[in-house]
Amino acid sequence: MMPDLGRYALEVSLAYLVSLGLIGVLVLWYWVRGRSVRRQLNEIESRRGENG
Amino acid sequence: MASFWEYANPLKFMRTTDWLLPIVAVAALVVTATGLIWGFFFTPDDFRQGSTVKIVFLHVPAAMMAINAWVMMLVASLVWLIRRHHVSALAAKAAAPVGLVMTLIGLITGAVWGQPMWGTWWAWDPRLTSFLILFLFYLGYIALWSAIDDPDTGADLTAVLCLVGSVFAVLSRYAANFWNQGLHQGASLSVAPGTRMDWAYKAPLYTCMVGFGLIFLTLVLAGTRTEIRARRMKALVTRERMA
Amino acid sequence: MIALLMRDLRLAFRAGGGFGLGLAFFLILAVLVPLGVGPEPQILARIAPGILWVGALLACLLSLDRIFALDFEDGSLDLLATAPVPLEAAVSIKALAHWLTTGLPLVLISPVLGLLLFLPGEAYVWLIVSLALGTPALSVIGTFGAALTVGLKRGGLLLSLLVLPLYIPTLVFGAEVVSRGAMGLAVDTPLALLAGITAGAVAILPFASAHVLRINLR
Amino acid sequence: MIALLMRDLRLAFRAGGGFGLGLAFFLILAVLVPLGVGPEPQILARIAPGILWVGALLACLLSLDRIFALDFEDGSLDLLATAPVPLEAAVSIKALAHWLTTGLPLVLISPVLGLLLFLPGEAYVWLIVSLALGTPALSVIGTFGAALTVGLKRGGLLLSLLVLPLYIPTLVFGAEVVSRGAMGLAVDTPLALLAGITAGAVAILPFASAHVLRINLR
Amino acid sequence: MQENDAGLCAAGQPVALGVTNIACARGGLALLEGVSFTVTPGAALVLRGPNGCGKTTLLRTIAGLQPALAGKIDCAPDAIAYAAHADGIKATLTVAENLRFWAAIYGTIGIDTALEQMNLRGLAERAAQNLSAGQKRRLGLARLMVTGRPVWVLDEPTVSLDTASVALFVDVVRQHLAGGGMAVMATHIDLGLPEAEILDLSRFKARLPEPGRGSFDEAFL
Amino acid sequence: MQENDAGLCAAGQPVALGVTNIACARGGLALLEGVSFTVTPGAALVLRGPNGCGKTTLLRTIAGLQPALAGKIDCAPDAIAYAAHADGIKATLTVAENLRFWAAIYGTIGIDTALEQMNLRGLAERAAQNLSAGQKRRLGLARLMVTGRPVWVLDEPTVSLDTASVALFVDVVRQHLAGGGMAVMATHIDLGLPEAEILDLSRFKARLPEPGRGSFDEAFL
Ligand code: HEM
Ligand SMILES: Nc1ncnc2c1ncn2[C@@H]1O[C@H](COP(=O)(O)OP(=O)(O)OP(=O)(O)O)[C@@H](O)[C@H]1O
Ligand SMILES: Nc1ncnc2c1ncn2[C@@H]1O[C@H](COP(=O)(O)OP(=O)(O)OP(=O)(O)O)[C@@H](O)[C@H]1O
Ligand SMILES: [Mg+2]
Ligand SMILES: [Mg+2]
Repeated sequence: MMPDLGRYALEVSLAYLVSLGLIGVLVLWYWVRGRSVRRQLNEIESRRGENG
Repeated sequence: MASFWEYANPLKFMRTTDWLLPIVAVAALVVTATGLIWGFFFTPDDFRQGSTVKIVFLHVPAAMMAINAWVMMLVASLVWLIRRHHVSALAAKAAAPVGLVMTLIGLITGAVWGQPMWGTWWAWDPRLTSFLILFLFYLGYIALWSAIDDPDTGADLTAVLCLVGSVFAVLSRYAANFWNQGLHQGASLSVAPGTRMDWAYKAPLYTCMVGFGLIFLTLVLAGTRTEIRARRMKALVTRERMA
Repeated sequence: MIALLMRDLRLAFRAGGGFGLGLAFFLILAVLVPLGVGPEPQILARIAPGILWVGALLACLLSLDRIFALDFEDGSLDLLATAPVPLEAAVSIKALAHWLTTGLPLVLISPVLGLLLFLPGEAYVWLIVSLALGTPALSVIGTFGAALTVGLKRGGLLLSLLVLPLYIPTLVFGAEVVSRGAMGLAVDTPLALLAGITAGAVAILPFASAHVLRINLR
Repeated sequence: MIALLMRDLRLAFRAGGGFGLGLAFFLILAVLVPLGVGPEPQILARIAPGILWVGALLACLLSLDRIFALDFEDGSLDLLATAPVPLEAAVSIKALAHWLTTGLPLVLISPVLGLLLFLPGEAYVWLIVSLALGTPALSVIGTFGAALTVGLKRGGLLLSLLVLPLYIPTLVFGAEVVSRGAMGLAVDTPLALLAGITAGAVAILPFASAHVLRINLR
Repeated sequence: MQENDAGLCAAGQPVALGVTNIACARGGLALLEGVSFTVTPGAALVLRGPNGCGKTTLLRTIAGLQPALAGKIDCAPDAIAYAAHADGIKATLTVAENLRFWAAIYGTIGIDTALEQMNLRGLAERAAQNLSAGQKRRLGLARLMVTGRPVWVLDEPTVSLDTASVALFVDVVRQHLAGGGMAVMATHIDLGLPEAEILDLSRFKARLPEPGRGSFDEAFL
Repeated sequence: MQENDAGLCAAGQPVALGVTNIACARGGLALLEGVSFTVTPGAALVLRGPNGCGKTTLLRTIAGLQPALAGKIDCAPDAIAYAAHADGIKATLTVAENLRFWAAIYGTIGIDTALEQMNLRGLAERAAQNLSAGQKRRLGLARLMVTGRPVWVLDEPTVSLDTASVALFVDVVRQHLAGGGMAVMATHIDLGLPEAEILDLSRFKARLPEPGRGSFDEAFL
């Protein structure tokens, strides 16, 4: 399946790996931060709900 | 038809993105994956560049999005300064890290591509130089946001910085042009219709460009939602303290 | 207005006020570079225009945080903002004071440093002209950066990060004037562009600076 | 002691604390120099070791005034001097915190900047080694300078002036290691000298710093 | 230069300071609301309230340094002289130079009366960094007298002053009032200025605003 | 780390603070001379005197931050906790972090009592830069309680505090004294601490030194 990248195999695969890695990290970071903020907000809102 | 400005209301924005975000996210995933797989596995090697031509499917979309992200931030900043819609300020804030990473990808893929093509990782070519400067602008913009506590002050200051910075970024581009015409591909390999690039490359390239645009959109929407929540949380905590 | 200018100058000249230190920094940089790079005259001559411009820029940069930070800390800035002086004017005066105490001395001393770096003879006049034309822009742009970061504790390095990219066009054209001068080429295009940047910055940036300053004081 | 280290690190990482900005400065310098000097790779490669070392030195220098000035202004330094921590130890800890937040990141990012300046391939390892060996000396010497100038209002530039001459041996040997490395020559002599300077500075200077600090507080 | 306005104002017909139903916030948090008062020429108002109740914030709002959340302030902004917790003194300038600078900025001339009245004559040529805490404060107060402005807005003016200096200060305020001036002061101690009206700010503590009442973060709630 | 000394000192046998015939100078100028007093465990001393008479200078001398011109101070230097005009608070750290740092430096542990007693519990997680002037001061005073040291040397501790907070502070001082501690305080206001002895420093104003009486510039006279 893997195409033959010839003598530039290293460069091309490096480019793909690094780019996808960076995008992955970015997405992960947005995801994690989004989740933690959402959790904290829910906590506060439920606390507010209890108090009235 | 409701006014576009309605989406500047956080509540309305949240409600709309509630259903919109998953759709965009899935679309981004599908389109990008299609484009990249197509580009990586099913395009022929170029007769001169060999397999390195496949880097174009990452490099060009990332470079485009890096610039577009800054333009989007500029527009959002203007909207904030003129109409003071909170969502636009937060959207600009959410876009900056995406732009930064896109710039970084452009730089890295360019460098990796440069090694086989030009025999050097880096050259002080005008386009590359101005791209590096763009990277610095992103860094400064993000650093300023994170240095300021009060959200409205932060929005105001970063918006002005974005405006002034845009002017100087354009100036820098012209300044760098001054040296030489550089090694970098000009519009000759342009993806604009009617030029030499073969459709075998153009089709997956267009797909990737759409995909990267969708990734950007997804992340900005998600980031803006997070920022809105964070802002709301701050307001609630403050309020709790008052009570 | 004149009172403000005089005060800023007087503060700069007083002990610890920092006048002449920008100069000293410039000097030291011109000494360090040959120490780091090595003593070959032809290399030094080749890089002299660039290094001198970069040095001038850094010397300016280092004194930027004085423009507002001290006034902010001791409360003078609040008082100035409520005084009968338009903030735009106060900001311009402060930029002017900065230029007089930093930029101008750099212009005057630059030929000496050119000597240290074996700058070719034809380039001296262009070095002076380009610095004289360009350093006002550095002061005005720097004032904007200082106004942006004034509320932040020790925003010094953040200030560098924000301001340096803004300095790039000035640097490129300035250094270009000198190196073209050194090679005996025509310098009018970069010189005109440099003058344009300075004029534009002086005309527009004070408004932006006053605006962000007001936001920061609020 | 650990509390002091942790506090300093925490302050550096907090918003506005300035962590990473020394890094940014280093990066920006590596961008400015080619912009000023021009894009020719062979020239840049020739001056890269020197410029990188000068850049690291300046990035260190610019963050020196944080070491004591903030603590002095808000009175913490008086309180620390009366606290049950030997001032010599407190000074060493502060130098360590400075190195961890400034020197270490510089060491780690330097290869990337080497790329921008076309540093020859053989020199990378020596760049990292020399910076790793040399930057602690920069922090310790800088702490001494910061202690000397602590009472002075915005002693920042005076500090630069005092410290730069003290930095010269470190710079010369450090840059020498890298340029010899780039040319494939033996590097052991300058490397040993560099290590010697660092060891000596770390062993002796904290006492001097604590002494001048006591004088400045009085 | 605008000294004429200020000069006129001080000499001629200073308008009263009217504050109507003002609300103010710090750090996105509403602190006070519904504060109203009027100070007529010749009158002084003392603001009181526990630490952190928002005195400084209110005074900054009146001085025009930050926008009010709601309500309105009737006073030409160039009628107000503001003195904050920080004195705005340049450590390396002498006492006289410090004062002369502010006099020039406000377009007034004499610094002699100010020096005399705040008992700074003997210190006039001393660099401000060599003053004690109380002497610095006296210099800060002397600055008010060279502004020539009718409305003094003072934040804890007597901090670190000894009894004699407080009396000196009260005299100066009395004289200012007698000349048709006005003063709004926040303080924790008893000034010995019985004619001043006292406003306790703890009554105006902001409650949780009902929805729709425009605080900064309103849009997010 | 020397926490043991301090700990012992606080718990066990604190020596009295004795000051004998001390003279102190600032900026090369002798300010006070012949100051003598003793503070025994459980006692407090209030220093009074007009602005600029040298209170701050004397307290810094006692705290060991500057040398005395003449005379001697009997007290282990590590028995003293000093609080100056400036609070030594880090603006970007929270209240609890600030306190915890000082507790660690002095090798004590609990910051809870200090928070409780200076009424800072509700502010514990607030960044110090967002405190009002009086709240900051309370934090500065809370620091004293985590030093665990027997002799408190305080320079105008109640500046910017409201009446309630002053009372709080006086309570804390009383408690410290009851535990065998000592306090020397400079202040201009009446603290409401009647049991404290009062020393007026204006009596000790330095005369021009006769030749041979060792001021800094002696060699030049
Ligand atoms: C670090 C190095 C590089 C950087 C920072 C960089 C940056 C950029 C930028 C900013 C664009 C413009 C995108 C747009 O106009 O929307 C671009 C486009 C492009 N780059 Fe690069 N580039 C680098 C290296 C390279 C190399 C080595 C090659 C190939 C040999 C290359 C080939 C291209 C191509 C073919 C385009 C599309 C040009 C067009 O159609 O306008 N780049 N790059
Ligand atoms: N960024 C912020 N976020 C939340 N609360 C804040 C912020 N900044 C200040 N505060 C709070 O707002 C209030 C500010 O009050 P202000 O400084 O006006 O008080 P004050 O009445 O002048 O008090 P003092 O008498 O102590 O000077 C304080 O309670 C403070 O804790
Ligand atoms: N460098 C100097 N040269 C001459 N005199 C000085 C110098 N520094 C300080 N002084 C004087 O020494 C005295 C210092 O007093 P100190 O600060 O100890 O006063 P204090 O009693 O604490 O006053 P306050 O109640 O105002 O705080 C002041 O009169 C001041 O003017
Ligand atoms: Mg206050
Ligand atoms: Mg005092």
